[in-house]
Amino acid sequence: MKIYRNKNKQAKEKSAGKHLDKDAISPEVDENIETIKQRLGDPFDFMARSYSYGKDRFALCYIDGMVSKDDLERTIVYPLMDWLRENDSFDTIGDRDFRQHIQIPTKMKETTSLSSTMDDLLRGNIVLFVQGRRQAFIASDQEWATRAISEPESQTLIRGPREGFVETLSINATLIRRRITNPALRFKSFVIGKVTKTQILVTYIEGYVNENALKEVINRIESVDTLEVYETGMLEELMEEKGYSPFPTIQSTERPDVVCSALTEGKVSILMEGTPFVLIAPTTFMSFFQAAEDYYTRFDLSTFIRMIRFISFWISLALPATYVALTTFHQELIPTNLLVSLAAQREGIPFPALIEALVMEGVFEILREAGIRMPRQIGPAVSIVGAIVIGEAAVAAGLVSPAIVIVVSLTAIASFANPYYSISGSARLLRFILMLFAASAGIFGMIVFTLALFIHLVSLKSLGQPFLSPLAPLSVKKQKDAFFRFPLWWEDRKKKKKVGG
Amino acid sequence: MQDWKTTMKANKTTREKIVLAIVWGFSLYYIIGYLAGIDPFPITVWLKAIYGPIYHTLFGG
Amino acid sequence: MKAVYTIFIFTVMVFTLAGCSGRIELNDLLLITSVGIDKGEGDRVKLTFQATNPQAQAGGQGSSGAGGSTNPDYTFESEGYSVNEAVNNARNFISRKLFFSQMSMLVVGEEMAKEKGVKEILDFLERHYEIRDNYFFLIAKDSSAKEILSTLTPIENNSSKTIEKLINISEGSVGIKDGITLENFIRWLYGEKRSPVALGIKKKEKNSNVSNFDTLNDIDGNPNSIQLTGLALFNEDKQVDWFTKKESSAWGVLTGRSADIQNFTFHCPDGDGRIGILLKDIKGKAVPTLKGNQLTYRIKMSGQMNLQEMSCRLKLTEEQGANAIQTAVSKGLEKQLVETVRKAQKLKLDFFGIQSQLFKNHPKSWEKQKDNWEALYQEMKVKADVQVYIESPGARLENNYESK
Amino acid sequence: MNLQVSRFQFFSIVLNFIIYSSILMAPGITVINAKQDGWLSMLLALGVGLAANFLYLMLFKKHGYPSLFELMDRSAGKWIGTALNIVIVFYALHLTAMVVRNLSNFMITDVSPYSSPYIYQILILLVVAYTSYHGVKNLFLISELFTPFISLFVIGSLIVIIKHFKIIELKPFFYNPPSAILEGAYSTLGFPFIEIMLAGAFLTYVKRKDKLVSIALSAIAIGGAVLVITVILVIGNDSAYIVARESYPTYSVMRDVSLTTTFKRVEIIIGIAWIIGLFFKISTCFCVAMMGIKHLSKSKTFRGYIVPCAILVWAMSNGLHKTFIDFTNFVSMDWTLYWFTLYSFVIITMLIGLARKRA
Repeated sequence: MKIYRNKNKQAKEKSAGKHLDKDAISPEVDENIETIKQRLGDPFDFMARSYSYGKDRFALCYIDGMVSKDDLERTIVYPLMDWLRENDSFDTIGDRDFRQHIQIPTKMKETTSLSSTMDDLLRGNIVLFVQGRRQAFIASDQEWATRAISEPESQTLIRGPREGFVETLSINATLIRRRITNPALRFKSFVIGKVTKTQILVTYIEGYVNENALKEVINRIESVDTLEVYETGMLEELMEEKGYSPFPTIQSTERPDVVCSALTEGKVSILMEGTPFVLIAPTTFMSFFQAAEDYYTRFDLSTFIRMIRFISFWISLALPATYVALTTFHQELIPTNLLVSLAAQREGIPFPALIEALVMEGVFEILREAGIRMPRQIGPAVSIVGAIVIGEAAVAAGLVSPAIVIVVSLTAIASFANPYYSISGSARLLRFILMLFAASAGIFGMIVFTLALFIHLVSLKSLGQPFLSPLAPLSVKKQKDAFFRFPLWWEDRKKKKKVGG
Repeated sequence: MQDWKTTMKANKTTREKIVLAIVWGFSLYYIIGYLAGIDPFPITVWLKAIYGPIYHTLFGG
Repeated sequence: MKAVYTIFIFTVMVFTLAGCSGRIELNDLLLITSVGIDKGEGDRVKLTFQATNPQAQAGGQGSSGAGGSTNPDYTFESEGYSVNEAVNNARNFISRKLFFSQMSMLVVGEEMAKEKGVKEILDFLERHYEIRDNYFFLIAKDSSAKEILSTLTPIENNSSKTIEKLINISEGSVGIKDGITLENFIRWLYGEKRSPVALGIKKKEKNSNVSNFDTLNDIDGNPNSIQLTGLALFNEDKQVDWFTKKESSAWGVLTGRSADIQNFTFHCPDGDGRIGILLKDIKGKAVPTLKGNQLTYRIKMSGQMNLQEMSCRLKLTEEQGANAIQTAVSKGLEKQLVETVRKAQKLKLDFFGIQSQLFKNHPKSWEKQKDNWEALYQEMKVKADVQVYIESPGARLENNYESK
Repeated sequence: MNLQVSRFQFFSIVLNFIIYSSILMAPGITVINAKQDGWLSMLLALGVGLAANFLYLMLFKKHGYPSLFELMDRSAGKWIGTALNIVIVFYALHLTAMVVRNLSNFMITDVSPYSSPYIYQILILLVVAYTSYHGVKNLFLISELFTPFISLFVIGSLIVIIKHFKIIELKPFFYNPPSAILEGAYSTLGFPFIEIMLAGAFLTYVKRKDKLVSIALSAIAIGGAVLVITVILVIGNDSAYIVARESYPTYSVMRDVSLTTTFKRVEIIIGIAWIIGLFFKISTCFCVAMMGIKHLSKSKTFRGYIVPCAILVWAMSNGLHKTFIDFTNFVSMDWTLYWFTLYSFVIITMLIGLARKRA
């Protein structure tokens, strides 16, 4: 990676000197094509077709596979040929006529810079060079193989739209446009990544957006200095506050409806070419527990389910630690009958409870990772082995007690009960640290860790907005959508100007 | 607006240095005394000597 | 950033140096479910620990297989000149750490309670951090604590669990709510200057030897049973006498610790039939009043009853019949209460907290008469007024013995 | 660091400070002297404490809510002011050390006696250092966040013990001589009610200053009321005699509660609430000390002083008292007078400052 970067730098420095005069477009069509070919290193998929009519020539350049070839002839070549047939020569016509005529195909722009021509070419546009002209005409007719819009796999629901974002930026923008048909919806385009030159869109609703957050987002995007981005996850990491935190301070989603709801709340979202995951910022801790479906089902049920999510987050964070603390420090807190059966289960187990818990949690994490990475065909094999290893065999062999199996599986189930994968990842990570604290000072250690965790959380900021927002600093007004989901008719969900976050 | 990724580090003034030295000095003096098993700053004894008699005159016993 | 590293280094230090102190694994613990204390040889005390046998409790799961073939519990004996010493001696032959938190009762042998008193036991148990003060305090009647604890009882297999359930669930015929805990005992003895009482427990058949697991295969459950008896009465910390079961339940009614539901049986007002009732919600006051030199104990109670059985010649369908039963029951109860107080007076011991009630309600007049307590108590008049109403005659109104 | 604190955050800090200082010990301390009239002592202490704090806060208001340390400098002149500030810083550190000791005492007497007290002291000091490293603002934020939860814990605990409450245990009312009641009140007066004057250091940072006096006083009053109720309930549950025997009577009372046969270990709830509450108290005192040192050194941040002070607090918490008994006796006999001295000094200084202002 490093070598590559250095090489790149050298190459850039070398070419920098000659850059200015080379950027001009030559009136000779073939010369232009040659230059581009040379600069791109004569790629196999670079297509250049020249057409002559008498001494008039024009040429189309495009990258194979990024352009709709069917339309190419119909929209650009035929009209131009027709026109030439009628008018003899390009020379005889005024500029205006030419441009009007050439509007026939899809949207078109013109440029005099060769390098921007090349950028457009690489983004899947068609470049038209005309003999004797120092401009290039760029028609955008991108079409390449994309995934069809399908149900998002990371955030599924029972009731609600089934559409998810895809890897194509323009389609994603359309998905948002279709939900918010408001002239105030804004898309601001940026290009980041020195090498990848990835296009991103900052989306917000003018007049509703939290201006500070917007300013902050743009400021941070502009100051991102990186060579490559392929996924919003990378951008997220580059944009977050400094300092180390296991918690994500920028939310990501695959669902257009979630993005739209965030936009109306005054938040900013960032779309990127090549990934279905869209960033939402600023975000709060609470919003990681709010699924889109909460607003599509009845409020009482949603509130209940939201409570379940909070509880399961806590379980997935603290249950193994609680088990360790209770069984090794605070046996007096366990009811007698339970203690007797726990003690009976622990008979003959060679490991201390901490090691037992750590090993089993570790095994589970391995299984989970294997389950995600493995080829689909091996799936049943892994699940059988996993079930036998952490379920039956380990207990029967007397390696671990049945109680810890229950604890681990409850933890595992609880960690899946969250609409956002990123926040349950935090719980996964912190669980192990919490277990160490529990094993060194019992419940006291857990309390100390929890305090430290919350101090960290209250000091976290998401784009300058407090991360634990409706709770600390406390805002009674915003409580209606924090722990509870109050009925929508209680008060119109007024999206005030400064709500974001 | 650029400060979200930079840390501010100011140089210490003389006054700060003196206070810091006193704080560290007292802290180390106390902890070494404590670890060595002597009471390096017997504030409890002094306070008892001062307030004990007052308490007993107030409430007897 | 420097501070972050400092914190990190400190954390590592904490985990490595001081960490894990006070930690103990479950399989290093021996759960003590009850402790028995008897008089040992000479000056010594003999402690009996009943501990769960974790291997057996696994019940079906694990290698031991059939859950009925091993003892659910073990008892250990250990002697010493003080309780602490005896516990320490036990550490010499018990391989695990004795764990007292889950202890549910303390049983003291009658001999010990009568001759040596329980004072020195109490201090150890109270000071011990693991031991809660709210476990039951029992005196083993006519036997040693060891005998009670090493009895394999039917149904529960385990004497301490049996006793716990006897007190909590079936409440026995003694009918005392929540039993009597050590904390109650201490409070009465030291806090209120009241003569304490403790629950009594005894074997159903005195001479049966049932500490072998095989006896549980005998269908005859009686020989291994243990049963609640009347309360043990203490003077200071030494046991002096026993209440009968009737007196015990009267004590419960008088001190407001009576169970919600109690069974009573009384004689018919005329003839030799019997009335069996279920007494519910007996509530009221037993208040001592002091007028000059005359102490009066006024008992005013009211309650509901359900008729359980009746073999009197009374017609329940008529009002007189119902009234007659009510009076009979009320009078019977009154008599029972009065007799109980009389017995206490005879023993010159105040089991009802009369002194502390006097002090709390009439501190001034009590101050004057305090030194004269013994005489006052001897002369105390007892006035009982009990009203019991029939709530339900049971599922049947008429009875088989009605005089036609 | 532009510190701004909302009124509710200030309220929550004061409330936590008052309640958790002595919710576990208050019944024991008052009952030793005042027997079943312990609650009366508590009430008296609350009354006196409210009056004392009213005076203190009014003087603050008259001065226009400056920072405590600046106020000392301004009122008593540079030299005496600096001396007074050093004394205040020492008081704060001393209090921190005492509370840390109290916490570890509790852990090793009632929770796990085989463990070393050091681990509890070091762990709590680590988290306190971490808090102060993140700044006072976050202390207030986390207090705001946790207050509802731990308040629920306390209320729940109190409700649980109501069931066995017997009024007769409180009788005879007003039986004990006034001197005994006064003595009981004396012990708890310093304990939370005069110590709370340290929170005055934060007054200047509260965003909206109107009604600030009444907010602070109501926090003290509510906290005190909770303590009075606790004392009443605990005595009514366990009788004065048993309460006086215990080191942490509230915890013991909770220990004996069983809601149902399986759920009988409810004391952990009050234990957790208490540990979290004490964390707030320790952090508050520690931050006040830090702010004092920051003022003395005129630096922008106090981060450099956290580590030495934390080490000092740890050593002090172990070094000040050799034994548990010494600690308890000192707290019940000398502590209030000790704090009253500081209180009088500060009040006198503030009065002098007022007089100077007028002149």
